Amino acid sequence: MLEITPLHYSLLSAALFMIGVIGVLVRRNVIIIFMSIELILNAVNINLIALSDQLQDLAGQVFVVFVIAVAAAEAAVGLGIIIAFYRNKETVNIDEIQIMRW
Amino acid sequence: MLETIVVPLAKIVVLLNAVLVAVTFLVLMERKVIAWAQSRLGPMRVGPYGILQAIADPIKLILKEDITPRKADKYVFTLAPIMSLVPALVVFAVVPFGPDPFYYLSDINVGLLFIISVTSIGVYGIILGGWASNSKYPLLASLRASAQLISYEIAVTMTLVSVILTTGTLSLVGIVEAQREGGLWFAFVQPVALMLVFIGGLAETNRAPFDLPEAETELTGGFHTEYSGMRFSLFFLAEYANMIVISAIVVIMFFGGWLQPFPNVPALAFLGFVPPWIWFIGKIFLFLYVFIWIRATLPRYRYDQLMALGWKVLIPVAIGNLVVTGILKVAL
Amino acid sequence: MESIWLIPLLPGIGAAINGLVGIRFFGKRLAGVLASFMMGWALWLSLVAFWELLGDEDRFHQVTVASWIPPIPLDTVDGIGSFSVDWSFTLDPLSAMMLLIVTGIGFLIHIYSIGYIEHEPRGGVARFFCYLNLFCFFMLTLVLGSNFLVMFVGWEGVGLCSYLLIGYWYQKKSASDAGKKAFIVNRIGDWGFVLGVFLVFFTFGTLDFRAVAEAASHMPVETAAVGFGVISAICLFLFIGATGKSAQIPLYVWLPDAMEGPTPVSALIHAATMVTAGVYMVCRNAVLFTHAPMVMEVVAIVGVLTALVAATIGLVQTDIKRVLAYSTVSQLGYMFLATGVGAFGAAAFHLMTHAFFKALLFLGSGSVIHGMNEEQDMRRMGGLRQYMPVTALTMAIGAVAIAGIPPFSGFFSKDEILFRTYLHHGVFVPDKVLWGLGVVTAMLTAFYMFRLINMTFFGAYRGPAWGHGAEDHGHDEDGHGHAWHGPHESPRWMTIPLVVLAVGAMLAGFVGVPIAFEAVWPWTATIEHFLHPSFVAEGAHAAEEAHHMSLLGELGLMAFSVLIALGGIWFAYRNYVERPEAAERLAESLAGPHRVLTNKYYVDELYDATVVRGTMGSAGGLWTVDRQVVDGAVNGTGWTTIAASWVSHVLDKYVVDGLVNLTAWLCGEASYAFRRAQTGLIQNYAFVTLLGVFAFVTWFLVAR
Amino acid sequence: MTLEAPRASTTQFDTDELVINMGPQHPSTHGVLRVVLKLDGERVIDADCVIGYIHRGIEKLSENRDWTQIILLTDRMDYVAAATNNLGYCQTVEKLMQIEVPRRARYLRTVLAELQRIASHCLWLGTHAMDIGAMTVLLYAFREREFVLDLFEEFCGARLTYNSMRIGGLPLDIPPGWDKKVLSFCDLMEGKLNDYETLLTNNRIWLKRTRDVGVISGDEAIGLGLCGPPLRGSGVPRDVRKDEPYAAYDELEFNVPLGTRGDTYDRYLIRMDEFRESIRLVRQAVEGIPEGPIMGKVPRLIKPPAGETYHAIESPKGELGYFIVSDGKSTNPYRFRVRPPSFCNLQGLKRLVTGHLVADVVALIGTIDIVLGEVDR
Amino acid sequence: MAEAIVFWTLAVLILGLGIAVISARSAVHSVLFLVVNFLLVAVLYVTLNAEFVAVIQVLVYAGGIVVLYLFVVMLVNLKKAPERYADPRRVPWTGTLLAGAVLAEVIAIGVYSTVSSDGAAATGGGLGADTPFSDCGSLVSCNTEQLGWVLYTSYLIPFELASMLLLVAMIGAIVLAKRHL
Repeated sequence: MLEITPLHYSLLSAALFMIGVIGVLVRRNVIIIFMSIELILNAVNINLIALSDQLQDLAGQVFVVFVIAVAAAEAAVGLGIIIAFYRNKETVNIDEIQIMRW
Repeated sequence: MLETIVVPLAKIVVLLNAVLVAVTFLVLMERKVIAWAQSRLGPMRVGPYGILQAIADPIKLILKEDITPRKADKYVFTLAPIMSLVPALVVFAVVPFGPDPFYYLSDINVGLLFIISVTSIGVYGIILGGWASNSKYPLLASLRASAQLISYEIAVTMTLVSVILTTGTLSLVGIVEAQREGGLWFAFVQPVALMLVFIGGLAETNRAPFDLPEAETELTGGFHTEYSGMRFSLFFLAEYANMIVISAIVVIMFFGGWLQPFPNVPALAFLGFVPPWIWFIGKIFLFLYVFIWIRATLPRYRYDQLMALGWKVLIPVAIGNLVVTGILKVAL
Repeated sequence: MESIWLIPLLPGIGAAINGLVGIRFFGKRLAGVLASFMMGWALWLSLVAFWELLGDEDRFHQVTVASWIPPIPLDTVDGIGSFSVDWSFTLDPLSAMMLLIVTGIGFLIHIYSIGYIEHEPRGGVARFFCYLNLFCFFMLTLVLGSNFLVMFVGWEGVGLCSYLLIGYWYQKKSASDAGKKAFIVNRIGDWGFVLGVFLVFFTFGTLDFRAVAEAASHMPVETAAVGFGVISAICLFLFIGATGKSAQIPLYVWLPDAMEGPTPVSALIHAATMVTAGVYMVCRNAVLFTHAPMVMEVVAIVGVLTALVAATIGLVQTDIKRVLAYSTVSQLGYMFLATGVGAFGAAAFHLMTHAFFKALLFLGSGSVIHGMNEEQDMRRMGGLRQYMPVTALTMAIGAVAIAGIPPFSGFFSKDEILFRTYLHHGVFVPDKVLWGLGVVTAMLTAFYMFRLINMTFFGAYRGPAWGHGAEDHGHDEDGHGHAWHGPHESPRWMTIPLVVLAVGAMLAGFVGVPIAFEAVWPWTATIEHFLHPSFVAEGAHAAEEAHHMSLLGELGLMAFSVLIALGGIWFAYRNYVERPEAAERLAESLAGPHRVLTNKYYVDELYDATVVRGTMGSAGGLWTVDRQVVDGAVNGTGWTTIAASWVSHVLDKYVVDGLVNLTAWLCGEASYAFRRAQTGLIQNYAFVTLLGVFAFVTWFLVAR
Repeated sequence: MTLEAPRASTTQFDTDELVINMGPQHPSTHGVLRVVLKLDGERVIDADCVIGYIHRGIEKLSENRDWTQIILLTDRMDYVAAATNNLGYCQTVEKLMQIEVPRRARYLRTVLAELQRIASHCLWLGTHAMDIGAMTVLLYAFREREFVLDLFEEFCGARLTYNSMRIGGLPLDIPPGWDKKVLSFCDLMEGKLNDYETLLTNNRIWLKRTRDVGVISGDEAIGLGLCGPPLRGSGVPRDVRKDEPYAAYDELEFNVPLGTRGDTYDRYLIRMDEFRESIRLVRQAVEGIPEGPIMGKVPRLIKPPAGETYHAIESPKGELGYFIVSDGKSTNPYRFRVRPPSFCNLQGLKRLVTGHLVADVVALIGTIDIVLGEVDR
Repeated sequence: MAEAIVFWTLAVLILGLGIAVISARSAVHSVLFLVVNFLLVAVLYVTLNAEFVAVIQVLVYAGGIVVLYLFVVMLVNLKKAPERYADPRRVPWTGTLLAGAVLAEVIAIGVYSTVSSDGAAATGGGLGADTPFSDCGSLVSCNTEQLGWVLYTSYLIPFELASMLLLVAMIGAIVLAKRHL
């Protein structure tokens, strides 16, 4: 318990990841689902940073930078879609966004 | 124990108190300076020449009834002023008041980025304050304010990058040291950057002529319309603390921080008898004076003009400045 | 000398500033002063470079600024060669001389233009100076370029600028037409030039002038006995290019029309610099040309014919600028005559003196036109001497110089050409015929130049009246808002360049005093000695051909040509000053030839009838073929296709569609069973993904 | 801004209209004006002015007051320009009764009217600049307005509601030395005007906020019935002082400044020029005050003959007209009607603000220079 | 010791706030929890000697992306509760259970690998390798400059691609969100 190994960080990351996954599965508000995805990305980042420190390799930090860039892009486009959708349908409930099946 | 906990704690206490007291007197200074500009006297009743007004104002604000609108989101409503003030104060953790470690709390190697990132948190206070009030005008004003802050933050950050490019360090102490070694304040090396940061700073602190978020003749008080008493005074404190922060950034980046003017000119060495922290604070107050002076002089921009200025003028100029700096850096 | 690349760049920068910023924002004076300043700076650098060159033993300096085309393998006659081109500039005596001419005269003309162009609208002024500077940029690139391709950049660039400047008043149809004409005619020449360049690379594997000359000097001279070889072909192609740029037969027709442009442009581009580019190019490739004597002969013949034809046309023209234009064509003919007889030095020398006096004459005519409120017809002038004394005096100096009266500059250069022609032994043409034609041309030159001077400055004033109640001559249409108060001297901006150029026209000849005067003037043939290194290959030893003749004979020739010139002058004086009516009587008595000459030998009509009509006619024919045959075939195909497709349609509709529909129907029926899996709920899909993860992790856990 | 978007129907997806109330308690509506703005984002697509918050029934009240008492009521209409209101009323009654006003009185009336114009324009300048955010000008302009009020106080004893004229002349002659003070005020005011212009005229932000904002063409301005500076700003040369001279204006020299573009900046420039013209008029009038009586021959009992008349003057805000009907029998008017310039100019607000941003609305309310006391009466 | 205290405190707070994010009723509260969560993650990065990334996390995530979320939450300010309608076919609780199961398995794998692998090097630096964390001053840690070098040399092309991605996203977002193009 007292000595913190990379495993601790990895498990923390896994737990946070699963919280994000649960958020994605459970919530119906699209915006909160997006936030859950951000949580997932953060979980991955924790893992990357911890292992970067462990392996003394900067690649991990570099990847975190890229993940943040991707997250920014994803948020911009995703939220743009939400706004556009909301203008037309006046809802952000994901269960009401299903007319494109079949 | 003494070195790691007691001394820093003492410094923190001193610093926070100093900042908060400085803010109260800054308000008095603003009232006085504007009054003189408008051929008035300003506050004269409380204490000699109204000096104690600086004490009376906070006391009044603290003692006032703290009203929470019934339909407001209570937690967020309470949290917003705190989220606004805390970043403004946290920034002072890396502001160096003098050359020795005695004068600052910490000198981290990403100091400038730290300041930029922490101030970017301050926008939450404004948005949440406007939203939690559950009222039209504050919400409009808060959206405006946050759009304004984010827009000008881009320009300011880009400009600061060009300064970082000339120094090669993100540490604030390092930046000042670079100016001492160069013998020249960066105001002379990067005059365009200075103008950009200063204008951007005016906009980021919501000061005239960019005081749209609180344009009382247009949106009746801006995002803190529904606030009163202590919570309002926290917003108030945050705004003035931010002014001090911006002044401090400008002074550190462009006016040599605690350095005396032209530190390498032997003929001016006699200026060294003034302690560095006095130089620093003096310069900060000079800039605060300029802030107030501008407020007394200029009309206000319209919102679209303000955004156009930010996006169509400041950001392109900042990028241009960055490119030119980069080219010169490589070429020289 | 390291910074010679700056010389073309400076006017280039000026052009960029004037073009990008000036047209919108600059005042008239600012645009002009900026452009002139850039030219002045370039002139200063040129002078410095020239001074340094004089101190250089090699008389050769090459600066490579950057690589342009990286090495590319390309076929040559010797197998695969490496095609690479650098942005490199050469300073040698020839280019140095051209450099001084271009920057010096260019600078003066820029200054002159400030005065000339001041009545234009503001943006127009900046546009004008932008073009003018751009022209200087390209011209200097052309002059300094050390290989064919860099020269070609300048070559095309000056063509472009010439087009832009001729069409400067683009609202005027005649101006824009003239610009297009110049551009198109030049393209024909460029075709030859480009072919020449291709052939040069194919033959020598390089495009660098010095390397080409070096290689060519080791090849045999292609005399008539050897036959028409590759060097002759190269030279012929290059010469076609030169005829286009330098307005020689048969491509000279654009130059007179180019006079639609502003007069400073005519002076700079169409008299002093651009049109001499062809001569310069031939001189630059002197080694190649000396290896192709037959082509040299062609050059000489074309040159002398051009000189004669243009001079005869010039006799009867009444437009002051057209006279000068034909005179330019004629003088260029002289230059080609000189190159054709192998006197490259004389050609370059005449190029230089011509630049002085022809620029002077053009600027003088510009001053006259300016003073006469845009009047160009000499019949409406006369007696202007008293109104514009400076112009009259300087133009007279120019006319004397071009007529070849000693000691003015034209005498020395023209005499040198005639002398060398006299000594020349032709391949096809009998000896002395070229010389004879040259002498006739010299006389005609003297005559028409003094006809111009006399009609313009002497005699009675024949122009429109001015002042109150003056007859309106339609001059108000030209958009100059100011009232005309009669002929007047031009402003300082314009007269000072005139004076400077007049001094040049007087004195420039002294750098090339003939050897015959050795006794009285010790510094003979300076310029030829100076230029000589440019005309021989590097390795070749500098063996100057000795052109010896008895001193008396040489002096006799000179005296003869001077007499001829004086004869022309006298004739002009008799006809246009003493008895003005004599000229008309002469014209009436020779009505036929006069009409032919007035119509410029009907060359334009000829070209129109053959080339233009031919092109149009063939285009019409092709169009007819296209419409009847090709379209017919297409339409026929179309009908066939429609018929075939109907058959196909029936087949498609019942057989193919039937199959497809059946498949689709089967799929549709089957999908009812499966479509329940598609809930449209993204979270269910995510759940399935998670299921996969679960399976994978379980497998991982169990398998480990 | 999707706040409380009232939706007409679900088929219209893209309309995000927001209705907000500006006023009646808003710092920059110059009183109790309420403007109902319909916004598309920040752009105004419609505006309705709701007025009447301080309606006091002055017109009806006047029908039950005798002719002299009405002067008091006119003070309360445009309360920042009371003297011109008095002037207009008195001249209308004089016209009805065909009373000759002595020349000295006419000159003094001119002085008072023009001083009043300076005071009114000072108030306009201060508040207009304040609306656009230039707070210092407000205090400067009010400082100078105080000097005018001092002059009025010395003349008639009141600082706001002067009651300074009488039918047939003036109640009092000027105190000794008053004219000197007026002249010295004129000198002072000229210097101060340069101060204002230094702060505003060439200020980039001021230009950005006013240039091309609220452009209205001359024809349109006439069509909307605008008057005064908003009309002249669009280049229509209409000034009652010039066109139908009254008081002493036909004997004095002055220019009528005109705008070219018809935008807010032009209206600003015109008013700044009017300051100067007023100073010029005051100087001329004070220097030319003739000797003589200050009251004409007025019957003891004012009872105009039966008839009706309309008379207009150029108040600081525009054309101020009075329409009065007398039945010739009673001692009070049969019908009393005012054509207030503020009210007429306010009708142009909807046209001016449509298509502009919310922030421009305050600039435009400022530029038409209304006083709600006059609008509502 | 101190490290353990910091880690466990942070871990508990991060997980707690994560749960708060996904369970908060109001989207605004959710955003607030998310911000605080990100700030704490940034602190975690600092303890892992990645100051630069920590600051970037605050600047970009907390100061930029989440503000965007807040904006959208406010623009999409619904009068009716956004989650009122639930499709009967959705499987939230099964999903939650499954996610929990996966987490349990992962933990099991981690613990198992720690126990079983003595020579951690064999598995390529296995997770349980008991090498203590290095101090500041080594090649990797504390070095913004180093990160810059790596980013602009080895990872230059990915870096440029990321910038292109951001540009494309920016244009896309503008096109999507603008009402009238």
